[in-house]
Amino acid sequence: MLIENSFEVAADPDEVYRFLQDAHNVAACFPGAELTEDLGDDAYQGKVKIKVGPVTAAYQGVAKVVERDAVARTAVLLADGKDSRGSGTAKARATMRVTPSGEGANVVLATDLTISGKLAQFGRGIMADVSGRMVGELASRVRQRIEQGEPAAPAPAAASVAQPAPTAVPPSGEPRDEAPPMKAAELIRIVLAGMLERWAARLRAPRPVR
Amino acid sequence: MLEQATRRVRGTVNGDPFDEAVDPRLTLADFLREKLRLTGTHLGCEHGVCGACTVIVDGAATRACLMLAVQVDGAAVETVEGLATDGELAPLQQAFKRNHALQCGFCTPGFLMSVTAALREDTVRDEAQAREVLSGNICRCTGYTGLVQSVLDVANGRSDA
Amino acid sequence: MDGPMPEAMIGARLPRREDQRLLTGQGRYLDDLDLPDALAAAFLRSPHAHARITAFDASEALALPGVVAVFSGADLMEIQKPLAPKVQHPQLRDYPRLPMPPEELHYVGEALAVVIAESRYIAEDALELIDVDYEVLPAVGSTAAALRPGGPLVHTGDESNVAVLLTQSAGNAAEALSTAPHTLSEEFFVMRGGGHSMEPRAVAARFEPATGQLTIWDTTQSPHYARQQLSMIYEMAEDDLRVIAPPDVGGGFGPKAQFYGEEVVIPWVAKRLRRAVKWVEDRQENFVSAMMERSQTHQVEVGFDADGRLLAVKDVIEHDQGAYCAGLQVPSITTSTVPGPYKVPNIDIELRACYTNMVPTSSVRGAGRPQAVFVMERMMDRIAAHLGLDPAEVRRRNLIQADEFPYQVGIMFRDGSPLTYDSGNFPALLEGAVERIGYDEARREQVRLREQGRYLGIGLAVYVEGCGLGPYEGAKIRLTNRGRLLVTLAAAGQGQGYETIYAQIAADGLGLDMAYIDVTTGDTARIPFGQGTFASRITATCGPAVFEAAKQMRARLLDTAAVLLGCDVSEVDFDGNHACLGGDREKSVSLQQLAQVANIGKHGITLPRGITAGLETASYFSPERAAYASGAHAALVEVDPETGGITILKYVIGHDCGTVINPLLVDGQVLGGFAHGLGNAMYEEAVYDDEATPQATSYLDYALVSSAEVPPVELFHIHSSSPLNPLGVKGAGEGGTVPPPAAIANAVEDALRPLGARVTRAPVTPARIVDALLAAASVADSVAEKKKVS
Amino acid sequence: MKPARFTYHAPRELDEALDLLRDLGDDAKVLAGGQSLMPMLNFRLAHVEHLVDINRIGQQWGTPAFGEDTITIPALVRQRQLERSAEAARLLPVLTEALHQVAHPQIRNRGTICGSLAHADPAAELPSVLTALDAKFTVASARGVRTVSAADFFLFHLTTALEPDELLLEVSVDRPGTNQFSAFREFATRRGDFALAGVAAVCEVDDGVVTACRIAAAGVAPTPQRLTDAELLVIGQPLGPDLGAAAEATARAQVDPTGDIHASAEYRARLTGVLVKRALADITEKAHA
Repeated sequence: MLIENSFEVAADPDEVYRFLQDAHNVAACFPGAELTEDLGDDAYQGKVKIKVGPVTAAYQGVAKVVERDAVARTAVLLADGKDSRGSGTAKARATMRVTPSGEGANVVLATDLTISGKLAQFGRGIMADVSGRMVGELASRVRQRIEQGEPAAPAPAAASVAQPAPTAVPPSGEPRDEAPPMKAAELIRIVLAGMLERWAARLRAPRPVR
Repeated sequence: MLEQATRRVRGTVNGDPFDEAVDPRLTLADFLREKLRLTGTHLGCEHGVCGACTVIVDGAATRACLMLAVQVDGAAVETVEGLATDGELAPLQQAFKRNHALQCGFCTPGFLMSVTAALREDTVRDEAQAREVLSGNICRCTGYTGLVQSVLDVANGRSDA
Repeated sequence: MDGPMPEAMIGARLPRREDQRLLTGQGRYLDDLDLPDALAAAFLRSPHAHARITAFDASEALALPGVVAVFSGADLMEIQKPLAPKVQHPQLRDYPRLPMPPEELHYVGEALAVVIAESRYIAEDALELIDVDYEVLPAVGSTAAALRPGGPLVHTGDESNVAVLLTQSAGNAAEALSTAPHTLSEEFFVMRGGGHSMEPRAVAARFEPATGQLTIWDTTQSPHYARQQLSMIYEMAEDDLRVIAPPDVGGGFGPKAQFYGEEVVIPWVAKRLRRAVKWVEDRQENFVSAMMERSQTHQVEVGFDADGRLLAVKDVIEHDQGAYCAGLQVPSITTSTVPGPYKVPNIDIELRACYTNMVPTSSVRGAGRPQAVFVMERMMDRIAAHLGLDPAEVRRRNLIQADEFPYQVGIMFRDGSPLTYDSGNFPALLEGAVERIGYDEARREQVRLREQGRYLGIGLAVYVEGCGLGPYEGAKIRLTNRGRLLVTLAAAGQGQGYETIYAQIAADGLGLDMAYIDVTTGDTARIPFGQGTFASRITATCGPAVFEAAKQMRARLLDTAAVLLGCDVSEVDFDGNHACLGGDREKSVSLQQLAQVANIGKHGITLPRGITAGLETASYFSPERAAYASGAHAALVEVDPETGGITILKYVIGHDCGTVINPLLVDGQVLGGFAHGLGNAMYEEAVYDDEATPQATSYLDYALVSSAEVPPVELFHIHSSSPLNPLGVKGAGEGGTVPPPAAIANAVEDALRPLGARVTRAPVTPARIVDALLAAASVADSVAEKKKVS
Repeated sequence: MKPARFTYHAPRELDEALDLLRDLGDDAKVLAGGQSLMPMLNFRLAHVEHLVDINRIGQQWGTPAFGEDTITIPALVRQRQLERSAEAARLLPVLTEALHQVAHPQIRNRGTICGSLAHADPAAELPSVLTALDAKFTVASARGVRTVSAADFFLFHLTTALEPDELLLEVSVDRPGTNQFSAFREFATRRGDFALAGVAAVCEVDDGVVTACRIAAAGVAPTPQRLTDAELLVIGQPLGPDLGAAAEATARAQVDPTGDIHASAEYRARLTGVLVKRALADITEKAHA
């Protein structure tokens, strides 16, 4: 399934490209992703957890930039993983293209997402919606990170044990709701630090049960 | 069977008490079939659509594949094995036979239990209602004609051959 | 010698003997059999439509408590032998179908490993712990993709995806089409659909080391076929293999007539482990691994004169074989079914059967016929519309007449004989259906309702169904030591009521009451030879065999009784379970006594003079060629153009299967077949996406009809006896399934004719109806153009 | 198709259930009627560490309350129970009409209203009906109780505002006045199937004029979708065929469904419009009766 997203970024196109051609930066923006190991050669091992209600799938695999063209400012990231319960695989091939746009840059993110196995065998279009939201969120996170001017996220030490990808947690202090369609974060529910606290604040005058 | 902590389940099936220790994940259908060896309850889809596993739990027609055995603790379960008395077929069973409402017979217990529960709840007046009563079970063999007639026969108290 | 019979049982409307146990939960389906300490099996299945296994690690699964063994395909190389296609052709490019491929997998759902565990729950736990690495390969998700030049290959290293190219022809269709006053062409597509017996497949096996015998319980429709295959693969004597189709099998419908890798793996594993092993397919597996059918694309062209008389039919058929060729029966039946009940002087049918990365196809109730009938009957309606004639009238003008039998169509049937219709009365079927549907009044009502913006449609479909295929089927009858007649069939039933029907036939052959007759089926240890239940063949092959064996047994019984009674055989007849002299019960011998004398005997004592030992008879019937059942369906529907919803207002079925053994059961077969056909007409779609991933893998996405969807049917019969067997019978199991897609599609297009919607695909669903209406609205001009050209 | 292992809990009190959910968090899943969850467990699409079966938390959670101001449906009210309630049929016909079309009686015997809402399948009937009824979702956890509106409750396919430690304790709607008329329309391929689209409409009608209106669609978005454009168009207008036709076009334009193997996006959008028209016609008929 090919899903295209494009967005404007108030940043220098070359800066944007530099950010995008680093596999770690982009892979870490994938919703529910955790990078677990730097394999070197700009390849990272990681996990992606998809959770739609009670339906869960956890994919383990490798993300790697497989093509780069600094002149055309395009890069292709390939992320390929298999379900930890052996019931399928997920593969994302994200083609990123940066073009100058006014003062800033335009990014086109074309993601070809292929999921096989049980999750892919639904006739109802749930996975199409899920895929669309996942890729949409990937795009919004990429944009968010670029706009925050963050350099490439620090790569985890090689062979380190799983740590939540830095980008999976919104920078502290930033209200979650301000990020572009961040309701999406609820959807593929990433474990967000501080979520409970926020909820507690939103609770209306709690009353005891019975 | 090597399983995790079992739970005790007590209740009745067709009036007979049972008292068994079960794995919590064991479905009611597998419990009836494997633990109690009441194999008349069949598994056709295990996702609640075909209705072959329908049994009556505390008076309500229920998919035995969508209930856990631990959930019938304290319940009265009725299965197809309990419909006939001393080898004498119940009127619904007789109607099924008379009207050729079964072929391979695999779905039949589910139909019998669904209709038995439905006829206890409501009267069926016409063909449309009979079809409604039957619509939660799938039969691949008969085309439903004999089933519809059987429901109407029993609803109207007809029992001639 | 045949004395006056009691009441004839053939033709009697009797309830079934099987019902008592099935109604009380005492049926014995495979999963109900008591196999003490049997282990449970679960198969690991490919999540990919096309992939190579690059690594396989079951260590974690094996470490799980309760797991007894895990075998990958590579662990069972001794049984990795190709499962032969059931129907072959010299030109078939067969690609070996291995029981559990060790290297390359070719469809989602193909088994690559099996777990044996203490319970199915644990076995499924273990499946999740097996670690497999796959190299995913490009997959083929349609016949169009398969035939596209330069596209991916279904089997790596193969030269193309074509399985076989075949042609059937009569006359000169090309020339006839080029000179015909009118021609019309269209492309039709019929969707994949499954058998969906309510009981999925199952196999259990137990090995007896003491005797070296392997006993296999199998839900198969063809136990003898399974034994033959296993005997070759295992390199075991057939007598050391006993294949039993349990007394109760929860539906077959074709997929269970095929032979699968699981049937090879389970008994072998039971033998290796020296433990009973049972595998019961669950519905999730059934959706991706039981064979399917139907999927075909037809490019058809018809030539006809100004009166609507057919001059030529040309049809190019793309048939989806799936990942392997399990047999060519389906496409070959399609090729010979296209002309149907019509006189077609010039026929040219081209078959392109190709491989795809989907579960293999084989026969499903109807077996290649619904597709052909859909195409031909849709074109009959198109001819009528083109010429402004009534669709019923166009059919009348083309039907083979009742006095034209035997009728040679000019092409070959799949049994290897020239397609020759044995008997029938197609005009009577059509007129009966037309009259009962209230055709003329419905046409008037159609006009009236159109003025109110309501859309009524009438659909007709007439068909001929080759059935009763060879090579043979057999039966044995034995007087048991307890004085009962035991009829033993090789055929295995799946709900057809064999225990009743064959007792009826035997009763007439024996001249004995059914009460003394038992029937047993489907066990290779009880009868040496058999073919199986498929292709609506059993009544027409096994029926005559039972009848003949029964007549022989009658003669043997009466001969024996005459000797014991000291009279001429002509003076003896049965009264109840006694053979009586001159109708006198006082001067009689019981069946039990006959068994005592001729079968049990007295150890070491010479038989009475004139008694022949062993009261057992056997008969095998081999039909000279296929018989042809036929029928006509008529549907009256209303279509809601806003939702695309179809309401069936009335449905009539005219059916002709020759002599009827038990009308109650024949009606059941026809009406059940109709419900399946209605599913193919309106609901069932085994959708695969472009990557060949199945999209309808549960009953939430694959809709089987319930009582709410199936309308009441008015069913009538005519009886054109077949001259090809002594009972005059033909097959009845599939006829109901064959024409509904055609009848419904015809009715829907008829209803929407003023709006120009065209139905070219089965099933016809609400969404596609609305899509067709939108397309018609937007391309009204080009449709008009097309009409002008043709 | 056997469920994977889980630890089973059958609390006898609500507080016990909430404590369990607090302690187990994301590893727990609530089991009510189980008619959606059990198939997912059987398919092994869902894996849960802990199953918290709330069926034994007490009778009081199994009885609907038809109060003077509010109608409350607690967690263990079965669908079949409410379907057969004469009071529900009189007060909330849209709900009764929808319940008749939820799967089959055998499923409704066990399935709960709240369970279906918490499962949040956007193609299911009840989420759209309770959205059109502007229901309040009372959500409990060991931390306390909060109320969530329908608009905030449904977030995506199978995803709600419920936190892992929370339970949908009850759903409530305002007791309708005599001027409220409602209707549910859906079109499914087969009896009992998920609808290709469904529409729940609730109108207040005074002197033949619609004074308030809520319309929610099922099966055309990742959540039940309020058809606000159609609502605005309808409010202030007299009921009648013209209104239906206008609402049809508006509704069709507002939805942006996903196409799938059952129906194209275009079809679903059109169908939504048709169903809005028909639901309004039902309401017109009821209002004139």
